[in-house]
This record gives sequence, C-alpha cells and structure tokens, in this order.
Amino acid sequence: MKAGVVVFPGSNCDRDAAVTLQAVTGHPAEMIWHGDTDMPDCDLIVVPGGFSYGDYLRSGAMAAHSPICRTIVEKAKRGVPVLGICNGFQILTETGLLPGILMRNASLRFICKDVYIRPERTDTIFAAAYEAGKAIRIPIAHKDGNYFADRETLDRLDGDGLVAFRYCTEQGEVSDAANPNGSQRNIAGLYSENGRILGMMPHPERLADAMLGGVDGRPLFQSLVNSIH
Amino acid sequence: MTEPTTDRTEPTITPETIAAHGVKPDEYEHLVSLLGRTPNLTELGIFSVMWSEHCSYKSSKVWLKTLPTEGPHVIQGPGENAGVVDLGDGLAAIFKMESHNHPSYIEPYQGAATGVGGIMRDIFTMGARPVANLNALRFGSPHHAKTRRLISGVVSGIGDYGNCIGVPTVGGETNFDPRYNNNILVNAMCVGLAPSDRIFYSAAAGSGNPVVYVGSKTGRDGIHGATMASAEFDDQSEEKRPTVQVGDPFTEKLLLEACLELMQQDTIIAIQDMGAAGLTSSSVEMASKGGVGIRLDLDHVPQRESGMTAYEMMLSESQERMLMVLRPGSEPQAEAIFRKWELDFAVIGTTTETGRLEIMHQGALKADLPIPALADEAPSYERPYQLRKPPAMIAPDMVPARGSIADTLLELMGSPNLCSRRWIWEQYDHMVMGDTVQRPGGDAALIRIHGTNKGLASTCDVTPRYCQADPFEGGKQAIAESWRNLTAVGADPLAVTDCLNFGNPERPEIMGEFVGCIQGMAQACHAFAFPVVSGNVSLYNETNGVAIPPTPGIGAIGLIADLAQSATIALKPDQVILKLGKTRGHLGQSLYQELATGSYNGAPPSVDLEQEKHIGDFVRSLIRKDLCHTVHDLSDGGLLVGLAEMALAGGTGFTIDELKTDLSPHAYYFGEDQGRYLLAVSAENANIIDECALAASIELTEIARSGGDAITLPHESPLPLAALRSAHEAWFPGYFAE
Amino acid sequence: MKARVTVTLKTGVLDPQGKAIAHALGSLGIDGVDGVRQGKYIEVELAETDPERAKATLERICKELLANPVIENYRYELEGA
Amino acid sequence: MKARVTVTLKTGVLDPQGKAIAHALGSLGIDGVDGVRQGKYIEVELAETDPERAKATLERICKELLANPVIENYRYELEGA
Ligand SMILES: Nc1ncnc2c1ncn2[C@@H]1O[C@H](COP(=O)(O)OP(=O)(O)O)[C@@H](O)[C@H]1O
Ligand SMILES: [Mg+2]
Repeated sequence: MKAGVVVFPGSNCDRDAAVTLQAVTGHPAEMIWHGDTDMPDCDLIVVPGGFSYGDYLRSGAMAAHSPICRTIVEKAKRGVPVLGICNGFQILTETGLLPGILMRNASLRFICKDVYIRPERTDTIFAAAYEAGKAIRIPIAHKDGNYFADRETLDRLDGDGLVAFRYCTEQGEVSDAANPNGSQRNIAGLYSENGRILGMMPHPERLADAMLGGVDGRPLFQSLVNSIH
Repeated sequence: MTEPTTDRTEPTITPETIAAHGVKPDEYEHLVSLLGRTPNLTELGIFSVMWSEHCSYKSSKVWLKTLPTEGPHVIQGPGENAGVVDLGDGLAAIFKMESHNHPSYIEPYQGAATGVGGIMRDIFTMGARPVANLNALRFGSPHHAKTRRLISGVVSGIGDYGNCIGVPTVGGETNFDPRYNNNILVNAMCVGLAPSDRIFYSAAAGSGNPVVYVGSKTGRDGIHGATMASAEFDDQSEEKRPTVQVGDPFTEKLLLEACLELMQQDTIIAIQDMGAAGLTSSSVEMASKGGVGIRLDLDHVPQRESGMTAYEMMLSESQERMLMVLRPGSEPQAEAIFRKWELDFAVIGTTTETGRLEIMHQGALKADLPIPALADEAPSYERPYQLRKPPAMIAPDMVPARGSIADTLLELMGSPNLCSRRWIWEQYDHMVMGDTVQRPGGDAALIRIHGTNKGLASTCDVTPRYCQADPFEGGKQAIAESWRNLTAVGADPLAVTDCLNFGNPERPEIMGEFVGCIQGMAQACHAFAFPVVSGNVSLYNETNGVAIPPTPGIGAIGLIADLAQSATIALKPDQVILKLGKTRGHLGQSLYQELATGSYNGAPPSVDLEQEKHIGDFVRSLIRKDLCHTVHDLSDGGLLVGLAEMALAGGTGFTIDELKTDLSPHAYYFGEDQGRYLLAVSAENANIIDECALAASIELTEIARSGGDAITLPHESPLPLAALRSAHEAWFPGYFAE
Repeated sequence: MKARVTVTLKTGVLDPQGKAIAHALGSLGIDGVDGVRQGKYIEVELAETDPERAKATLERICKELLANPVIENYRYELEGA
Repeated sequence: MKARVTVTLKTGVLDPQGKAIAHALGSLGIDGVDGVRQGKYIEVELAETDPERAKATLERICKELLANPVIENYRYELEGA
C-alpha cells in the first residue's frame, strides 16, 4: 500500500502519521506538499493532524480552500481512500467531503488525553481489524472536536451507518460521561457514503507503538493494508 | 561636548528622556564618555536596551561567572542562545529556560504564549528541532482575586502556542504562594535536538556579507511604555502603545521549518533570533561576538505599519523574526526557501570592518555607535549584598501532630500545592511528535530520541520556600532535586539551565538572596559534575517593595542509553517497597508544617551532597541492572505523599505493617528530608538490592508492600485509593468550576 | 471601502463560548444577564470603490470563507454605502 | 435589553488571524483585499431595562471580562437605547 501524507503549512502530525504508516505498511509514505496541485498516485491519502494555517478563523477552513484540497476532493470522488485525522477531519468537513462541523470543545479547553472509542462497524476498509463492539483506547488532542450537525443529518448518519466511532467508556458504553468534548451523539469519527473516506478526531497514529503506551491505533492501519494491499 | 555626528533632527535629550529610558545619570555620563559625544534619541534608545538589566546582566554577571559551566560533554556553555551538550552518536541537545513574568501578569494569554515562542526560537536558531517544552509556573494565593484568570490565561497561552507548533509540552511545575500575588512567574523551557556537527552560532564574521531579516514583519510591538514618554513620539496616536506582544504560533512554525531547511545547506555564517530588543540586540550581539561591524538600512526592513521611525524599528519586539549573516551569493537560494514557507525575507544590511553599528534610514545616518560600548563595555555592578542568617533547625516534635495520618494525607494530596496538575497538562499536547515515553505526572518527563532507543529526560525544579528561609540551602536543594528527578527515571544527569527570578537587586537583602542561591547552586553543581550551560535572570520581581520569594528555577536534562532501562513511579501489585536514604523527620519549611501551624518556619532541610550523589548513583545502577523499574524520589510532602503518588499512578494500594522508626509518625511520614528514594521491586530483587545497599553503606529500609486498592497504615482505617484519587484530582477542576 | 462583517451562530446551535462568558459573569458577581452569544467580527478593507461590486465580493468572501453555513449566519455593512 | 459588544485589537497590535484570512482570500482568487482585522462580537441579553444602569453593567462586563484593555478596545450598542 502506498500512502501519501498531505503537508499543509501548520500540519504537525505529518511525521507521526508517516512513521506509523511506514511501520505498518513497510513502505515510506509519500509526503505531499500542499502547494503542489498534482499529486502522486497513492492508494491512500492521509490528511494529518496539526494546525493548518494556524487554525485561525475556524479549524480547517483555510486549508480546505488550498489548491491541494481540490485534488483531494477529486481523487476522493474517484474512490481513492482518504483518512483525515484530527485537523484532517476538520479539513474534510470544511471541504464538504464529510457533513457537519467540529466546533470548540464544550469545556473550551484543549484536551490531550487517552479516551475510549467504539468502532460502530467493522465491515469497512478502515475498521476490519477491530473487534465489533469492543472499545479501544486512543489519544485525543484537540480544542475543536465538538461534532455538530443538524438533526436531520445526524439521523441520516445513524440511519446509513456512517458513524465510524463513538466516544464510550472502557466497557464500550456510549454515555455523556464518556464524551470528552460535547460531540453530538458521541461522534468521534465518520465515514463518507461510499465508506472510502474516514474522518476522526482521535489519533490512531499516536498509539501504534508499545513504547508509547499502547497499540490500539494499529489495527486501523492494518485494516487498510489488508484491504488495499 | 561634541555634538552627535548622526541625525540631529531627532528630539533633544533631556534628563527626563534619560530617566524615562531607565538610564541612570552616572550611566549616561559613562555613555557620553565612551561615545565622545552626546547620543541622539535613537542612539539613546539603543543604549538603554543594551544596557538594561535584561540584556546586559549588569547586576548578575559577576555572580553568574562563579557557576561551573564546563564538562566533558559540554559543547557550548552560557553565552549563546542556548546551551549545547553532546548526547553521543552524532547528536546534541540544545536547551534553555527563560522568564516571561511581567508580560504574563499583564496579559496572561499572550504573555505566556510569546514566552514559549521566544524560548523555542532560542533553540531552533542554533539548528535544533525543539522536541520538548516545559514550564515552571508560580501563582499567588488561589484566594487572590486575580489568580483564577491568570492561571487559565497562562495555561491556555502556553498550550495554544506549543500545541499549534506541534512540540509536546511534557513537564513543568506549578506552585502557589501569596508572595506571587502581584508578580507571577512564568518560566518556559525548551529542549531541542541537533546533529552535533551542525550547530549554528551567533558570531558574525567577515566584511561585506549580507545581513538578512526573515520571519514576520516589524510593527510597533512592545516598544517600552517608558521609552515612549517623549512627546515627540506620541503625537499621532491617542492610544498608549501596548507593551505586550501578540504571538503568532503559525508563523513560528513556518519560521522553524524554513530555518531548519536552510540549515541543511552551507549558507549561514551566523544566526540570531530577535528576542527582547529585537533588531538592536540581535545585530549588536552578532557583531560583538564576531568582532565586526554592522550597517543596517532600515528602509529594507519588512514593516507592518507605516511611518515607523528608526527608533521604533530598532526597539520593536515584534515576535517570530530572525536575523542572519549569509555567505555572499547564497541569498537567492535562501530566499527561495523562505518564500516557499510564505515568510518575509529581506537583505537589510552588511557586515563591515568598522566595528560600529551604523543605522541608515531614509538616507540619514540615524545611529553610529561603537559595538564594544554597547556590549562588552556595558555596565557591570558588584552590588552590595547582605547574606541572610539561616533560621534555627526545628526539632520534629516542635511541630504538632494533627490527628489521623490518613486524613492528613488526604488533605495534603488535595491541597493546591500537592494536588494533581492534570487539569494543566491535559491542556498541553504532550504526545505530538510521537516520542513521548513518559507523559506528565512522573518525576521527569521522558521522550525517546527520534529513531533511536535512547531517552532524553527533562525536569524543572526549585522549592522557593526553602530558598526564602535559607538561600544557600535552597539553591543547593534546587539543583539536587532536579538531579534526583532525572536519576529517578534512570537518566544520567547531563546539564542544567536556570531561570533566576528575584526581587530588586539594588536592595542588599535581595542581592544577598541572589548570591546565596548562586553559591548553593554552584556547590551542588560541582558536587554532581552537573554544569550550567544556559540560563536567564529576571530581577525586579516586586510590587510596592514586596519581593517574590527567591526563585532560582532549575531546568535539567539527562540521558538514558537504553529505554528498556528506565523507571516510572507507577506502583504494581505484589511489590516490596524500599526506602533509600536517611529519614530524620525534618519538618521545618515542610508542607505539613504549613498545614499544621499555618506558616513555614525554621531551617529548610539541608542536602548532604556527598550522600545525595552516592545514593543517586546507586539507584541508577539498580535501574541499569534491571533490578528495579519503579522509582520515585521524595520531595514536597515527604514519604507518605511519595508513596501515595506511586499508588495513584499505578492504581495499586499498599500496606505499612509497622513503623520502623523512633520518630513520631507525623515526622516520619511527612518530613521532607532530602536525598531519599522509594523503590518498588519483587521480593527476590529486594534481597539482592538489600545486599548491594549494605555493600555500599546505604541506609535501606523495607517499609511497605503493594497490593489492594487502599492505603493501609498501622492504627488507621484503610484509605481507599478511590477517595484519595478524587481528593487529588478534584482541586483544579473544582477551583475552575466555582 | 471598509466592510464590517458579523458572523453569528444560528439559533439552535449550542454556543459553549457564550455559555462560559455567562458563567464567568456570574462568578464576577454580575447578575441580571439572561444570555450571551459569541460571534466573530471581521473588518475587511476592500480596494473596490463601487458599492455593488464590493457587495458581490463580500458575499463571496462570507460564503466561501468567513462563515460556515452549517452553523453560522453572516451580515455585513459597507462603510459609506 | 439586548447589547451588542464588539471587541477589536488596538491599532498596531498584530492580528495573526486577520493576516491569515487575508492570505486565504488571496488563494481563493479574491483580489483587492487590502487588509483584514478580526475581532469578537458578543450579544448580551440584560435583564435591566434602564439604559443608564445597563450601560454601567456593560462597562463592567467589557472591562473585566470581554476585553483586555492592554491590547483590545471595545464598543457596544444597546438595542433601543
Ligand atoms: N505547569 C506544568 N506543566 C506541565 N506539567 C506539569 C506542570 N506542573 C506540574 N507538572 C507535572 O506534574 C508532575 C508533578 O510535578 P511536581 O510535583 O513538581 O514533581 P516533582 O516534585 O517530582 O518535581 C510532574 O510530572 C510535572 O512535570
Ligand atoms: Mg520528583
């Protein structure tokens, strides 16, 4: 699997993503500079975390208007898998590839800690290696992770099974107490309609190395390798 | 008196202008004699900042020289943007700590944010990628009206800046004391990594080499209020100019990447970030260190505002800027890199042979000053000082026992000075860069050196109440505690940076605190072969004649050759808990004493440096031999607090069957004797360690066994960990929910 | 021409910032505040001098960048228009 | 009474947000923008009905919470006052 990692001015988890991709796929990831409009052929496009354009105005808003995003949207529409992590998720919602928006955390504070999320489906290219219904421990690190969409959209997301992950307790129970940022319906990650795009606030790339305290993020990348080769 | 040869159209200098610039009459006389003429206003402005305490270290210089600064692994000691130590395998660590106290009090969010930005520039200006940030914070009483807003502003300012740049904030310390009510301290530390053969320095060289400005545009930021007092400069603006800068972490991130990219090439002769006194101090320092002159043409400086004068540009403290001297001819390739990162790039001058700083603006020579007068010949004072007579020792039993030990523990662990700092460090991205091995909450932060199996440990320490009672012992203790914290995770302590925060040095008793602390630090650094390689001094931290407690903040780093041989504080079940070092029940200046009596009294615990080193080396050797992976050093709060912290970290309780001591229980549990560690090991390893300790003549006591989910002490009902945890975790969130 | 753009949250969208301000006012001892909503205020200096063309540009700016239609409304006024 | 508060950065104070917006507009192909400054906009619903007293409260709110006078200015208007 050949993965490309997009680098915006202000991306800062680009290296972390590349390190984990290399560890799981065995191949170095291609770093894609935001200013370049043509993108090398990749089996997976990763839009990494960070603070593209400082996240000024709104998280992801400026990056969504950069030339490279036009290319990403085009490729995504042709079915190239896209994984947006944290700021990457925010950018994907701002481009319209995923619905809704990530607002300021309910606490108004940046939160960096491990939380539990529950894969809602395991029949996708991103989650096949997870166990259905079993919570995984994963770090979050964001100030704007509070997922919002209108009720209609939320119902559609639920109805079509497009919610990828929900914040939950260690036991896998979805509850208010387990919701770190006020996200509606505890949404931590979303799929596009065709299931080829995943946007998520938690950082799977950060917990894929036992030395750093856990490997629950690794199956996500393993799933991609298995289904994409 | 000769008239200036420079621009005479500037406002005339009056005694008031001189005073408004903070230049003392005798300093002005000295200045005039060095120049051989009177300065114009721009020149006075330049002198005033170069001769300020902040840039010249005029009160502290003579004393800083007494600190040990050398060691076999020191590549660069004090005098550069940051200190550099060799880590082996072609890598060097570059690190420094700096204060941003006053701005953080006035505008906590921006003040703290720009403090973090400033210290990171010091690091990457030398060629290092910042890999860890730490911060030492001192606030006033939690009950003080301002404290809540100050904490939340400072913490989010630090967080937002570091988080945005993507450098993990991995550690620090936080204290409360009413003596910081009107003078909070915000000290930021940054550690970076660089190839040891590609370190960049600030000494300019050659003549005719281009002087290049990169980064953000220059605005009228931070031009000191006092220096704006001259009416001539104030007329167009009805608003008093803010003296606080706004940080732009996004631009700093671009500047970081662009600088590191340029540093891959062989084009930089010298580089210096623009910190305090921006263009002035960066150009003067580069010229001074290289023994050359510099000529700047300010018309080429990228400007954010129109109509800026030479005075304003030279004194502006706009953030996120750098000055470089490049090899001639390399400008186009350098420019391409900065343009790629969408940053300003401008050639604004050249190096010269004149040894002078020449400032041109709109065709006029605005300043023409001999570089040595600005730098090496700046004033230096041997200020009178009065050493404090240390208070008498307080015997353990002079501090009253206060009922249940478990209740006291609960109260201490839930108090502002000992409670969990999670509320703070969860606002910091402490994991970005993918190498954080030990997250905040342990003795020292531990990151992996990227791409290797080596670890870099870092810590911030000082106990101001000890320094207040006895500056000498307090200075010693600060160094010892940082050395101990590094040791506790298994690291070889390497070197120290300091941030010396004190009151007004013109008062002999304050100068005495400064001297005492330095002497104590120096003695400890010698004992541990633990050199000071960088640092910062912040004086005049006082309001209405009330000074802060002497606060010589220590930042230190250490190296772990193999991360498999490191330790954490997390207790595991079925371990034997050993205590190393002597317990005398020292309660003077302890947190227990404050709880029991309402005040701090008597002598602080003293550090036996020889013993400290002996025990520390021993602990490290056990970690190296895989005999032990759970270690915690004892400091604030004493033995029982240390045990409780281990229990909470590991989610495992412990039981003490009987007290092996002649001391009364409160002195045994809460005394703050120095040079002690707790180790938790298997029963089998306990026996081996026991023998090793005997051979090394180190006092070792088996004090407890781990297991269960409560803390069980003799003659006390068990204290459930859950209750302890909620007390420990509740204080900060509760304080901010009010 | 100078334009002043105000971006506000749509009714029904929760406003944590506004809520926090209201809460902080309480602890400052300021009573009688029934609700607080926070938005953004942006001043844009346009080279354009023709009000109609300036308006067209502003519409684009607001729609494409300054406001996110999922949660926000915008309004603007042109100085001297 | 409803009050509309606008908090802006003082002239000369760096506005990274405004700078970034201006830059983004450039890459959107929107030319002719000479400068952008971002501020805050806050709506406060006051129980008070007397304009003078409402003003006094607003002053306090702005000074003590909404704006830091070191770097920011504020202004407000009271609806119907
Ligand atoms: N301002 C802060 N920022 C980040 N971490 C902090 C801060 N204050 C305290 N910590 C962390 O909390 C833990 C406890 O701090 P402290 O009690 O000062 O430790 P010690 O007594 O071992 O020096 C440490 O891991 C420290 O790094
Ligand atoms: Mg410690």
